[in-house]
Amino acid sequence: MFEYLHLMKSEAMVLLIIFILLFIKLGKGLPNDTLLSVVQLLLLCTVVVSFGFNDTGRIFNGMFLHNTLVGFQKGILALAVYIISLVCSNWFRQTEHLAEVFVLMLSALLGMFLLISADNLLMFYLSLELSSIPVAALANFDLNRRKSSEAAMKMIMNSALASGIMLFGISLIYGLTGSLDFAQIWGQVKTEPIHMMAFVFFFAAFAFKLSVVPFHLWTADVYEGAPVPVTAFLSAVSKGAVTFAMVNVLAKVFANLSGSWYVLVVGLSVVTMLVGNLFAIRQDNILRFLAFSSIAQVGFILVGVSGQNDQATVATTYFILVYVFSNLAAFGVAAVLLSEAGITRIEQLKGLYTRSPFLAWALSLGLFSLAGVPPAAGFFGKMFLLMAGASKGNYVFIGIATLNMIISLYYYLRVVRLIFTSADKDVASLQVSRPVMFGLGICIAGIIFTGVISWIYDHIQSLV
Amino acid sequence: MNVEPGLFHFLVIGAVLFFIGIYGFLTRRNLITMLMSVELILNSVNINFIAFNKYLWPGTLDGSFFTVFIIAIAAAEAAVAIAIIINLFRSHQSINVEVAEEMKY
Amino acid sequence: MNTTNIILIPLLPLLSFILLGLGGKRLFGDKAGWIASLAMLISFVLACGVAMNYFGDHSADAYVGKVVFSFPWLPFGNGLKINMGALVDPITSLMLFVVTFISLMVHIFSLAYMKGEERFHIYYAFLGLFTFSMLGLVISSNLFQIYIFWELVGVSSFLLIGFYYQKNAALAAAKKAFIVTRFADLGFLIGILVLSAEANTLDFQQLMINLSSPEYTSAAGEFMGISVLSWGLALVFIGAAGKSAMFPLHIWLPDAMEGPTPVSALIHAATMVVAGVFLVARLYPLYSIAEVGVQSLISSIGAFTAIFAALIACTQTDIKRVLAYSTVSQIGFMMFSLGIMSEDHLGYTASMFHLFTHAIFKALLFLAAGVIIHYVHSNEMQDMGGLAKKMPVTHIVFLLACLAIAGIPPFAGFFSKEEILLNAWNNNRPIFFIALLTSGLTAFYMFRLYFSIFWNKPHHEQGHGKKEGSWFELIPLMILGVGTVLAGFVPFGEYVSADGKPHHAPIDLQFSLGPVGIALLGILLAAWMYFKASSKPEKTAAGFGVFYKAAKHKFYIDEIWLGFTKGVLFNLIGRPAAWFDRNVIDTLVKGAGSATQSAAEGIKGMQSGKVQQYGLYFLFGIIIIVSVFLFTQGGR
Amino acid sequence: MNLLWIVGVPLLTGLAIVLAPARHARMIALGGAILQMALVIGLYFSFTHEREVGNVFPLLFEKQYQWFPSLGFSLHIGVDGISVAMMMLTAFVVVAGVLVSWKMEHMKKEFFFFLTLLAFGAYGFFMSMDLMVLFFFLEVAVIPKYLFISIWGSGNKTYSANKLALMLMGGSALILVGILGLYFSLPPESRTFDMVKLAETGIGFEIQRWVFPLVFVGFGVFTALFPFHTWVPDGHSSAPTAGSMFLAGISMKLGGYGCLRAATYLMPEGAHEYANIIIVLASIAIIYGAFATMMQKDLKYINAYSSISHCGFVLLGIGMLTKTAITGAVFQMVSHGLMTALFFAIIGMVYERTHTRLVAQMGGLLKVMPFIISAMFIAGFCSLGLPGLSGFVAEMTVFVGSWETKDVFHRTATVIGAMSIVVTAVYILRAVGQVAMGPLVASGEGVDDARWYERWSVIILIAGILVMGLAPFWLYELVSPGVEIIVNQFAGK
Repeated sequence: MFEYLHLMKSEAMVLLIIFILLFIKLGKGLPNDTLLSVVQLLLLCTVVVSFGFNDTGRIFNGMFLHNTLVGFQKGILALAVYIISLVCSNWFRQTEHLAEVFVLMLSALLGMFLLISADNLLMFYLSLELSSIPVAALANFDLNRRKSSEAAMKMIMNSALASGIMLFGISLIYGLTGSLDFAQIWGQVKTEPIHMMAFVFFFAAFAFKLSVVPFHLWTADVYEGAPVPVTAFLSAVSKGAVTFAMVNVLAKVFANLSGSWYVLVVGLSVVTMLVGNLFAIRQDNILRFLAFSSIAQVGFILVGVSGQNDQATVATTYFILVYVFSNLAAFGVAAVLLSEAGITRIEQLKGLYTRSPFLAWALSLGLFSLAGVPPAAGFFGKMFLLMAGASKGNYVFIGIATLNMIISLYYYLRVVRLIFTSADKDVASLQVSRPVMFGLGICIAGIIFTGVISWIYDHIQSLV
Repeated sequence: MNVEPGLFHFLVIGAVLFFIGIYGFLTRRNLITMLMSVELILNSVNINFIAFNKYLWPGTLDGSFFTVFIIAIAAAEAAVAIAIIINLFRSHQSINVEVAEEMKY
Repeated sequence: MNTTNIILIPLLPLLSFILLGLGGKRLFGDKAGWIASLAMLISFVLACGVAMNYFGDHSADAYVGKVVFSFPWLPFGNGLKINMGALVDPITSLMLFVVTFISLMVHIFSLAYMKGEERFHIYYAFLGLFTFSMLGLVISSNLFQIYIFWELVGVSSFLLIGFYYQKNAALAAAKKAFIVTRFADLGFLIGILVLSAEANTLDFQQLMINLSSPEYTSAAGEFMGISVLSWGLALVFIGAAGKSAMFPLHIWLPDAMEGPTPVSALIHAATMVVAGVFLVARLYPLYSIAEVGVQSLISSIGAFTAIFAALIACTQTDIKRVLAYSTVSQIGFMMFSLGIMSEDHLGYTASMFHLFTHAIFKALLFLAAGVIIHYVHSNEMQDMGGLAKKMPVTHIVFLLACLAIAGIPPFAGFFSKEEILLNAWNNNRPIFFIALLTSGLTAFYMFRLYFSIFWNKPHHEQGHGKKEGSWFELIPLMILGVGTVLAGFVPFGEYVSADGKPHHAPIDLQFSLGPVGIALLGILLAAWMYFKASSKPEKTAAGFGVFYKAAKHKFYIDEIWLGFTKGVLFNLIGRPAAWFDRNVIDTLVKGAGSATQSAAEGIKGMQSGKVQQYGLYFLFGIIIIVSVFLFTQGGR
Repeated sequence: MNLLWIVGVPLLTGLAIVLAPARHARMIALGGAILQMALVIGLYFSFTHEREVGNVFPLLFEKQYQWFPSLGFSLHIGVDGISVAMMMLTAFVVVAGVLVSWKMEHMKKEFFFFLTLLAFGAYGFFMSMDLMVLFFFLEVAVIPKYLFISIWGSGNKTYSANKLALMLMGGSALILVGILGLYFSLPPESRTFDMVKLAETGIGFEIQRWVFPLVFVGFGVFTALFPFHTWVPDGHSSAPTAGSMFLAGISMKLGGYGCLRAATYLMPEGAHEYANIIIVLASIAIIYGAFATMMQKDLKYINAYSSISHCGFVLLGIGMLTKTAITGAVFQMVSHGLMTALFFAIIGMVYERTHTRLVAQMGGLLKVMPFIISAMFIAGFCSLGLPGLSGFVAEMTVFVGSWETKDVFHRTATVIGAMSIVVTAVYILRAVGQVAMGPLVASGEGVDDARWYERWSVIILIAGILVMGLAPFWLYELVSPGVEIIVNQFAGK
């Protein structure tokens, strides 16, 4: 029993919060402010628990695998949720169903924890569904916004299709290998057409979750329509979890196909970066813009994944950490702007600097980091991804990736420029509440220090 | 015409079901029908699993268990989806998929 | 020989430049001129001392060049280095004396002449810089060092010519002077590069030794059939021709009169224009071993410039312009004399002698012209006339100078020009005849000038109380007048010769008859035409017709150059380059941007907002991937 | 002397600017800049002292700190004479830049913060001996430039800022691909980013062959390598005064230094392979830039185009691959940095007073602002290579070095380069003459001359120009051992 608790401490913690919330809901309930503070506190505990005392072990007949790296990855995800709970606190405070929102969100988080710990296809499938169905429901939580329900519909429909196709792939894998265990499948997969077809079907689900082109089309619509915290959750937490899982599965299960999936990853990476960038250039809605920018980022993550070695794992984990900070800084500011000033379009960012230097800086730093501009951590993140990718010696691919970095710089800088341009007319200054400031502060500190302090990277390296 | 049903037949049925489901998903305009098409896809997977379990790997019950879980999850998914569709109906007064195309480009 | 003294000679004017330039009006006020003049006086005294010291030293049987000090200023990686040093030899001593003397005269003259100018102190600062540059140039011990001061001379002439900076004409003239000489300096620079690479040194003395050594001469390379050494020397000569206003690079000099008149005196007499002659003289040993083509290039350009400028001078009406063309012509004399090589190297001595005498009387002429211009407030000849009575001192010194430049014995110009002509007669007859003709023309236009200013028609202006000029102006004139009379008697050949050994140039009176006769003829012609106001000049001019018109328009050389710069440099190269940059290269960049934009616009249909289409893309994605896999990887 | 202080001071200055109230920003920035200058001058003296006492290590004050050790990086810092020279240039320009912007009102806190950030990047760049660290600092210095132009700039600033940032980033992308390629092409046991080690072990010719052009062109973009120079005119003309000073004075030097340190030093055979192409491109840049300048009407465009021409000399010197020519390239970097910063400072001052930058609308300004215009003359004369000022020293060294190689191709290139000195004279005199001389224009009536901070900014830069121009042996002694090490790389092969 103790072993279960020890290895599943993050999951147990999340489960505990969910139950606490349900019990509170069963009783009289609490005012939103108090409830939010409680949740934030508990989430902070989860973060601490997840990062600390990690050990290696398998439970449930080997279906659940925990090790130090996975522990660290769970920590990143928990941290991301904690930051979301801070930076989006305006929205949380105003929502009618705060407890439900968190129950759903934490269920999804639980699913993700299980997902990256999964060592069995059944476990994998269950946790993947657990991590996606609640999010679809969450997307609908701006109950009176037409766009919100449209987003939820698009998400659930697409993800149902995706999981159907993935399941078809899983069934083929099962049929071909006779096992659902990662370790056993590993030896059985061959470079034969039917194997590869199964792999592609299976891989499509990852591609869908990660919004890899051409499986990305739901992303922008959902990001735009869903409530900002959900979007932030989708873009940071969900993406991170799926990336971890994908790196894990590709390396563990499909190592025999590595020559094939290298080509696949490289091709998809190029297309994803290109399409994401090209769409991002012409967006004028902030959230849609961030959606496409995160698609382009996914393309970049794939560059690292293509490295197919330990360094690729380290680089992607590191990048996700950086990406959480950068992306949540951007989403956090977007959330504040939406709730305080009703700003949704990029043009309206004009004069943001005069309205609130803090928000302006947080957003700019986030965008710089996303663009990969030093000394922001994103620079290091991207560089390590490129290094991981370059170890294969495919420099044309690396060249294309850097070219895409330039294109992305164009639209990130466009936004930054608007932030610092003076507004046409006088606008009221914006107040930033304390939790938001704290959350953004964490992001800023993360952006600045994750990069230049090489200790973090070395720590991740030591975990592999 | 007394053919013993074998793995091949089940797989064909599974594949046919799968493509019918996909066809339905892509062509039906009614969201509920689309959802039903998704169920078809899931069922085709179920057939696959069962067939594989029975004919190829009868030693363990992995496939059968998987099927059970898929059925359960499909129910959950359908529940959420229908809730979302209901909400969509409230805001759009229709469950036609074409009414929800506001966000694009 | 005192090293400090030699260094101080150029440094004192530099000091005056720095003090006046930085301290300006605030510190010195009207005393600026005195300070500068004092510095110049000390310099002059030191220069005299150096010259006497040097020429008085008879310990060896020849005057040899001595490098009195030298330090590496800029080493290059390949063993070459620019040394800053001082080389003292006969021509350096001579030039130190000439430059400081003329500059001192100009300094003193300007005390009165420039009085009341708003930028009085700046003027003196620039004079100091100019003198410094020229002095640095003449003591240079290193080919690159001479280039450095060469450029400084150019820029200080720019500053001085443009002194009246609010006049557009001054600006144009200053620019022209700088750019034209700069253009020529390109040749000089490449010449330096050629020579230094050949000789592996930049120091003059080593340069001469290395390049004239038999080992080098036997191994010397060629480029396009001409030896590299000759290429280098010819290129250096282009630089010299630019500074010395040789045809066709002479165009800047006449315009340079836009500066204050004393500056013209300095430029024309002692500094800028003789720098080219000095450079060729400095490298004379090399020129004397160069191919004949280079020598005849120098002599023919010199001779052509001499007569060409003389012809133009006959037609000009602005007195400073006439003097300017006369300078061009006289420098042509010096140059061709250097180019005519002979066994005894008489041309060298003659050229230097002429440089010496010309400096004195040309300074005199310009300063006198300055006095006259101040008196009548005009540069034009027709505004003058009948000034002989009004300006007695000026009149006399001007006459002396005219006689000197015309080559009438016993004035300074006679002796030097005689030597030049004699050398030409002995070694190059065609040039001799050109030079003889030029002498006649010189006498004619100088006396045309003289008669037009001082006689011709009575002076109308009722300026009774008007003074001729202050003593500060007249005393330098008188000193220079005395110099004009006496300079010719200096036994020049004793001191300055190509090999440093005393050289006795005999005056051949029989030979002198020709040139003097021609000169007298020119004077008489001028007297006949211009002593009294008459219509004779117009008639004569009409008689020459087109030729007169062409000469009056300076043979359209300015227009040709202008056409070249405007047409070729600006319109044919500059404009296309700028256009290319803005329209081709920039368009490529912009094109990349707009291509990205339109690509973004082109693929937007993908994101149609339709769930089912998204599903379709999803499926297509899978199908494409699978089929790619099956086609490419499936076989393996 | 610990070199980390030199990057630390701008960093601390930046931090102080962020934390202190906006009204103190300029004081802090100035104090920091002066402290940097003092440190760098101190560095110079301790450097020469070390050399005098016989320390012949190529790199002095070398330190190696752990930084991403698992990836083969290390914070390896150290200086040779070239670095010291470049850092002194940076220090001078930074002080002058801060002074020139003394009256900056709009978002001054950020302005000075970015200034110090740029300085931080530049110092770090010049002292790093690790390719990745070098790259990091190079990138640090890019984005502040973008913000300078897009926030404080003028004219078509959006376009210019984008062009600048994207082209420079394009350059650094090439560098990155090159560096990564270099790293991973090496056998695993000798993989390192440490330049000293790389130079020791040597890089195979097959690798150099394709990595060298990437790295060289990448840095070349920064230093206006034809045809990647097109960001230069737009970027400079739109930037605020201090921005232009930094851009031309320091940023373009990053490229030249990188070409030398990261490309030529590490890959001598590659340099040999491509030297002729470099020479051709540099010659084109020199003469083409000069002619294009001749047709410009805006003072900033004039100086920007002339920068293309002048930076061509840097590349020409490097392409010639002789010791003298490379020394000349380093000289030219220092000289051009000082001179062009001075020129931009002056243009800014003139613009502030007359509200125009069009040459045709100015005239006779010498009368009303003698100090500023005299400084402009000095800048102009320096640009056209007047002896006694730094430009002459640099150009002549390049010419002498280029002439060393005795074949028609190299010499033709030299002659083409030398031709530009005439064209330079033409455009400088046209522009400066028109601005300074002639009748005074109406816009010049009643304006005042330089104020104290402007005076000091100008004086500092002129002092640098004069010191280098009058006593070049001093810089030569500093730089030449460093150049020798680079050249020995060729000699050894």
